[in-house]
Amino acid sequence: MSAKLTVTPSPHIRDDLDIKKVMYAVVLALIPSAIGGVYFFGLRALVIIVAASLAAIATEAVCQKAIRRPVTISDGSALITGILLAFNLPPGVPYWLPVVGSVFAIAVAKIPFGGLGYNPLNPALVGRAFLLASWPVYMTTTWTAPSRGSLSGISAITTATPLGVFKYVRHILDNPSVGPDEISRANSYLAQLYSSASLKNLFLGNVGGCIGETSVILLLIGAAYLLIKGIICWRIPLSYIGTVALLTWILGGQGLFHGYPLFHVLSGGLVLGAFFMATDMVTSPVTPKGKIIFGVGCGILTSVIRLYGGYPEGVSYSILIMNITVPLIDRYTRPRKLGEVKGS
Amino acid sequence: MSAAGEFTKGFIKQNPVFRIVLGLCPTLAVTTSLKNGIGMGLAATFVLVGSNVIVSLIRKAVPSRIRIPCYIVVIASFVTVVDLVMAAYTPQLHKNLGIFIPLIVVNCIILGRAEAFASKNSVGMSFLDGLGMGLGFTFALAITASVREIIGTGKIWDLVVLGTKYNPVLLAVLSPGAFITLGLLIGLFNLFEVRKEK
Amino acid sequence: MDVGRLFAIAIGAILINNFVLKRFLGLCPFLGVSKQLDSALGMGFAVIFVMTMASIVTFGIYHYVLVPYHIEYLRTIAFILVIATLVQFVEMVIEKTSPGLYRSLGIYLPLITTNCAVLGVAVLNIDKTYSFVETLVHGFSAGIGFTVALLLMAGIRERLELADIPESLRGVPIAFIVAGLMSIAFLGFAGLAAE
Amino acid sequence: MAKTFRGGVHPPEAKLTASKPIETIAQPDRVIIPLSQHTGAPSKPTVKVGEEVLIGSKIGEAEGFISVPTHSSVSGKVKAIANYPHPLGRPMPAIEIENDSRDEWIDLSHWTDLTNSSPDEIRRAVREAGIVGLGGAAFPTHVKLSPPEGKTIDTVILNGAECEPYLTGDHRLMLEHPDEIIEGLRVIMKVLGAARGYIGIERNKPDAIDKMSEKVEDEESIEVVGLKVKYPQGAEKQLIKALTGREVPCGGLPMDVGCLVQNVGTSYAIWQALKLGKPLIERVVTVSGSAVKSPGNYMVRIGTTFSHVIEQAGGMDEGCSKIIMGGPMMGIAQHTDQVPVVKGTSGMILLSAQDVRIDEPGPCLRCGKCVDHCPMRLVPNEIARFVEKGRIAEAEAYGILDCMECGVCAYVCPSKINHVHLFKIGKAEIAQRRRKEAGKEG
Amino acid sequence: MSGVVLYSVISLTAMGAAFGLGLALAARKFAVERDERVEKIEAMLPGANCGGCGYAGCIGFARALVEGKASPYDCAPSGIETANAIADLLGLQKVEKTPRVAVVACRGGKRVPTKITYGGVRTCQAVTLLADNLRECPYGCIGLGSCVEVCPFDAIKIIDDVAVVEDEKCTGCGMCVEACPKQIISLVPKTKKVRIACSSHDRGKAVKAICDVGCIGCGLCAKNCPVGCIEMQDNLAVIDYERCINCGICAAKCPTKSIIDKVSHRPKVLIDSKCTGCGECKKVCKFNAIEGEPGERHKVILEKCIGCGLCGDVCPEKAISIAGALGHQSEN
Repeated sequence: MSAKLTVTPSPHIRDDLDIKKVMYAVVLALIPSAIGGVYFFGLRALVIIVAASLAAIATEAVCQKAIRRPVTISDGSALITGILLAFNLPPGVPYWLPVVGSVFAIAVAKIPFGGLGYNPLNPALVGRAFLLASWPVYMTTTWTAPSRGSLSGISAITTATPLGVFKYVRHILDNPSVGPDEISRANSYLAQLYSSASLKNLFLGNVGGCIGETSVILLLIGAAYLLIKGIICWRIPLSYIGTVALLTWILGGQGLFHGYPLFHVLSGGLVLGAFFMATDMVTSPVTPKGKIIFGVGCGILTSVIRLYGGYPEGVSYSILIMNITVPLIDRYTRPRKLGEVKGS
Repeated sequence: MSAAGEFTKGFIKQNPVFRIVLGLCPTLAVTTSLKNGIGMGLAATFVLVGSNVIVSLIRKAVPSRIRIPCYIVVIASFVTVVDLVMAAYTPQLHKNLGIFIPLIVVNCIILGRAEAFASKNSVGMSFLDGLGMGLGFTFALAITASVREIIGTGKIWDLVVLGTKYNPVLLAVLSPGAFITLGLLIGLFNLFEVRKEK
Repeated sequence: MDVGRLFAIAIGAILINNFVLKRFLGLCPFLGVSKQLDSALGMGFAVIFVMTMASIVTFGIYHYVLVPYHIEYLRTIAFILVIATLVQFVEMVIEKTSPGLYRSLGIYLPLITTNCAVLGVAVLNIDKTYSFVETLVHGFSAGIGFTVALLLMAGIRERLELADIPESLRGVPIAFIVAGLMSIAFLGFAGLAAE
Repeated sequence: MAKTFRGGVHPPEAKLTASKPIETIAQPDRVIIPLSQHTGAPSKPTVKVGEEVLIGSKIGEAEGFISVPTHSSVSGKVKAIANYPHPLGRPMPAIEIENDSRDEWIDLSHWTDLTNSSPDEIRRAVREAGIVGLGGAAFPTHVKLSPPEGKTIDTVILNGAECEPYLTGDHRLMLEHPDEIIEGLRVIMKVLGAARGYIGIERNKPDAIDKMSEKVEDEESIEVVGLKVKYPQGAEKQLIKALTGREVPCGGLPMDVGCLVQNVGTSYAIWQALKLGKPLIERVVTVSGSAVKSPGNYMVRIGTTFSHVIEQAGGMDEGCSKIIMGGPMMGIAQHTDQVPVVKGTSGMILLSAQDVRIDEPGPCLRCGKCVDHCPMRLVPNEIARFVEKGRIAEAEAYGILDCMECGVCAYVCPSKINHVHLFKIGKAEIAQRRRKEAGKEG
Repeated sequence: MSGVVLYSVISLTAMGAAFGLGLALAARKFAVERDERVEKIEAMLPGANCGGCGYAGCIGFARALVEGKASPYDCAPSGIETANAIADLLGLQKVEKTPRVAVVACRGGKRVPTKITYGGVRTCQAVTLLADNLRECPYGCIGLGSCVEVCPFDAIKIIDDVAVVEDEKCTGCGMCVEACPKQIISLVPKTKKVRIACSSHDRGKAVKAICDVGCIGCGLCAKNCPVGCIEMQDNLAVIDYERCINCGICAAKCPTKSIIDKVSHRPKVLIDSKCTGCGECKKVCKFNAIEGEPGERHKVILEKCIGCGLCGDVCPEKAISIAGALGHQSEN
């Protein structure tokens, strides 16, 4: 025997999938929506995506150098954070905003915890929440209409996103003191929002909104790829979207069971959040049961914020709040071991 | 330790906020502006000095079993004085600090110094300890408040420092900003400590 | 009595104006006892209990002793006396009657005296001119809010024990950053229920 | 749907040698027979240096109930009794015998068929023949055949799943010796008074399923069941779950749910011992992998060094950089080819350098793949982390002792974390702690 | 106004009195005994929480002490004074105990060729579970620092792939002894500076083939030991540290330097005027370093004396001293 034998623990064969492949598969899955974003909102969207991504990667490199750790920007996780943050920004924000958001996301929500794998909250969402809290004006008023449509997806309104319109309508209908004119106008808005033309626009992405969240079809293409590759599993997205559908059906209208769930599922950042952010491995539960609880929790919070909260959209906050509960969920949903007798 | 040492230790080496990590509630709550921070710090310093002196005076007279309630009563009295004085002379500051003035009573620093230092040391030393710790606390509040005020509003003490074009990071003066700023500041303090040891 | 208002008070104290994450009350125990989930649970229950009790008792003292004699300015001294006594009394009772409970819960009781959340809730009750029932609800919800934050924090910190945190951030600094991030997330509850 | 359990993975099967009949290889010049080839106490040497022995001579006596005797696999002279490299990693006591190549057996002319004798006699004979589980764990078979008072076993399962990639020894044995294997099963069932017998075979061996089914066509009590092709289908608890739906309780044994699992090879060995009186001195070894010249299934005498076996299989490629005893999922990487074949050696996998990777473990992404695939339904990522941080008590609370080290978690892990190694460390530490505590009390 | 003051005083006094009285009653009713000694002892202990005593940290040890389950001398880092003080507090008998340090019996490390390419978890225990050792020597230090990990005092370092203990920092708590899977670390009296630095039981030839600082079992040390405290056990020299006198002859004789002599400088023996010339010292000296006629004051040949101090032990007149005493004499 010439060379030294290699001794490693079993197993001696391993699955092909590694960290980089996982991360770049997610990046790949986001590309259709990125292209869609550029198509709908112009080159501005591209600049924002690139700026956020570069800032995230650079921040990670600088921080890791500063704390004297190996620089791991090639694993692709910072890139994902950058892209997702950009996806969650209105297309009209000033260009420095995504950069500041990415810096905060990486430097505060990721590196202090030891980098990839240890951050308790999704960095991209922390970045977005930080921007929303710091510069609410930019984050809530810089919407742009898509290249071939109106901001709300219906021709009558050009001043608000679909969920913004919904919030307004709900506000009117909940206030009996407003005049009958207002009420009838609100009702007509609602009818238009729920019309098939509006739903089609929502599905294709021909509405106003954050850069990466509008086109459901493009998001689903990416999601399907990840599901097939086994990188995400159906539990979180399905329970999340299902819960939102159920709750908005029950509570979303005037009186119980008068809501219109399809509108809520297609609008806002729900599909983006459910498939790409709630499923973030690091910040979601590992147990099968836990994933469902997590999804349901996100769904409840999103519905509650949309219907009763101070914001028109609640996806990012819901996921962030549920992120915090993940350690507890994991702890109390450990699967029953094979042969374990419950209660013993 | 020398008298000077008792006085200065509170600034860096045993800074109540950054090193011993006590008295955090007001540190976070009132540091939205330098004014508030210093106001709070001085109020706490007054209580700290006063209670330290009194506790040191009565340290031999009080049976050990009931010493804590006694100390608390002493502290609470000083707090009440501060509360009333501030309400009369600096009503705006009193309003800004709000609930945190009565809460000086339960600030761990004050009871902590009474228990750990004043109950064992002479009046003079206790006075210096209280003053040093109080000013150290004020110092910490001032730093935290400056950072938050500058980042969060672009101003300090109503003075525009970052130019009119600066888009203030509102988060810094909101509650999350308080936690994160203080966390990073303590981390920075630790970092210097670690580097110094090496 | 307006149930909606009570609900709003409860939601406010637990979520929107969470005692720890928004009002910065009770931070010392929040940082001190959140290293392990089990002790966090014990502390949480103790705080809920003491906060509710303290709300009730201070309400009585204030409205039936201090107000009639126009000595409201004594409330700080009176309240802190009440709380200190209450805590010590509860501690003694538990230690004697239930050693098991004392071992798991009693050790946190002395910490509560200096928990500014307890005095805070008492003072807030007065400042907000709550009625007795509102006081009760507010005290109880504030305790729940504290416990929720404490438990979530403990869960995360248990996980962080296993993480690779840079040396200078270990311990208190990283706990603060977590609290900050939690606080950011809790911003999502803003506007949920108007008080 | 083929019967199976929840969890598991399907690694590339790589059954290169499935169509290669079992060949007997040339005898080695010497054998090194370790005294510890089974779970339990090592046997005690009964021969002295210089003594002449025959094939089947007892050279080591069992020490205690959970132990079996050791037999010579060649005829010749005892050369030394000393520490030799052992496939488990540490040098261990073994008997080296120089082969005189006369190939002379002990006298078996008066042997009478024992397959119909009393259960006690059968148990004794199985023990005397040194038979242990040949699937890999090498647990003494007579112990399994002796359930304690109060435990009844109604179901005997023959394990022909052979779910490890590469390995084909059991597959070939089923094709070439079906009658003997089934006869062995009947004996086991009779000893235990079990009414039901299953032979579980993965669906990727249709020829073996056909052959065995054909042989038991007329028997009502024995059934051949095709199993889903999934690793670890052949693990005891998973096999029982798949075939009977019963769950062996945590920390318990198959007998707790009235089951007994034996490898098909063991059944064959039992038949040989009872019918012919032959102790366990040889076994089928699959030699396979990218770095062996002619992969195949070989009948190998216990104690033959790996290097000799490999030489007989055409030798290894220049670039061989890993030798695994057993399958690639649970097998043990060897640091030398001078280790002997032992009773638990089901295969030798030789891998060339391009197939051998040393992955730097990355941070756990908490992707949950290990949790999804763990056949014991544990939370491997958490347990591994606990061990890494020295928090053994928590690892125990999370069920580290229920882990069977099947390697599924590490196989699927995108971060390439060495779960199995960490679990071994954790278990070793728990064992050490328990010993220490026992010592303190005693 | 005076009413307010009056009410304040009255109400506060009343409240104070009521609460005080209530608490006093409650204290009597709910009295529970506590042991203050635990706190006191905990304050005396070093607080390293090293676990060397086998209890859960210093507080656990303090409890065990009060309950009589442990001895103060079980705490190695405490040092003899602290242990005695605790023994005083608990009214226990004081025990003299010599401080000990951990010694790694291997100097191999990088000198020994590696056996395998290793790709598992990087701790010593992990290696032993897979392949016994990374290097050819089955007995030697693995060098992945499991001892370094557990040392609460930062007293062990891995230098050139072998563990090295810093005597000054080591407290003899024994954590490393437990942690080492090769069991090559042992506790040796701190005063014993001449130590075996190999654990190999292999034959000389096998050792020589892989390690140039391994014990080859030649036995020269045992033959030359003036007090006969070295014994060859299974091809390895073993020093009986109780009897060793730090003379360092073995280290000087060892052909492979597998015995190390950490005595920094060896003083010479002085014979003073109390000498009666009995000749006992001359008889016992292994180095023929003492000369003199019977009945006359003897002299030390400084070039030959190695400062072993054997003569001092036998001198009936106590006329022999060692400058800068070390070794066995310094103990008494």
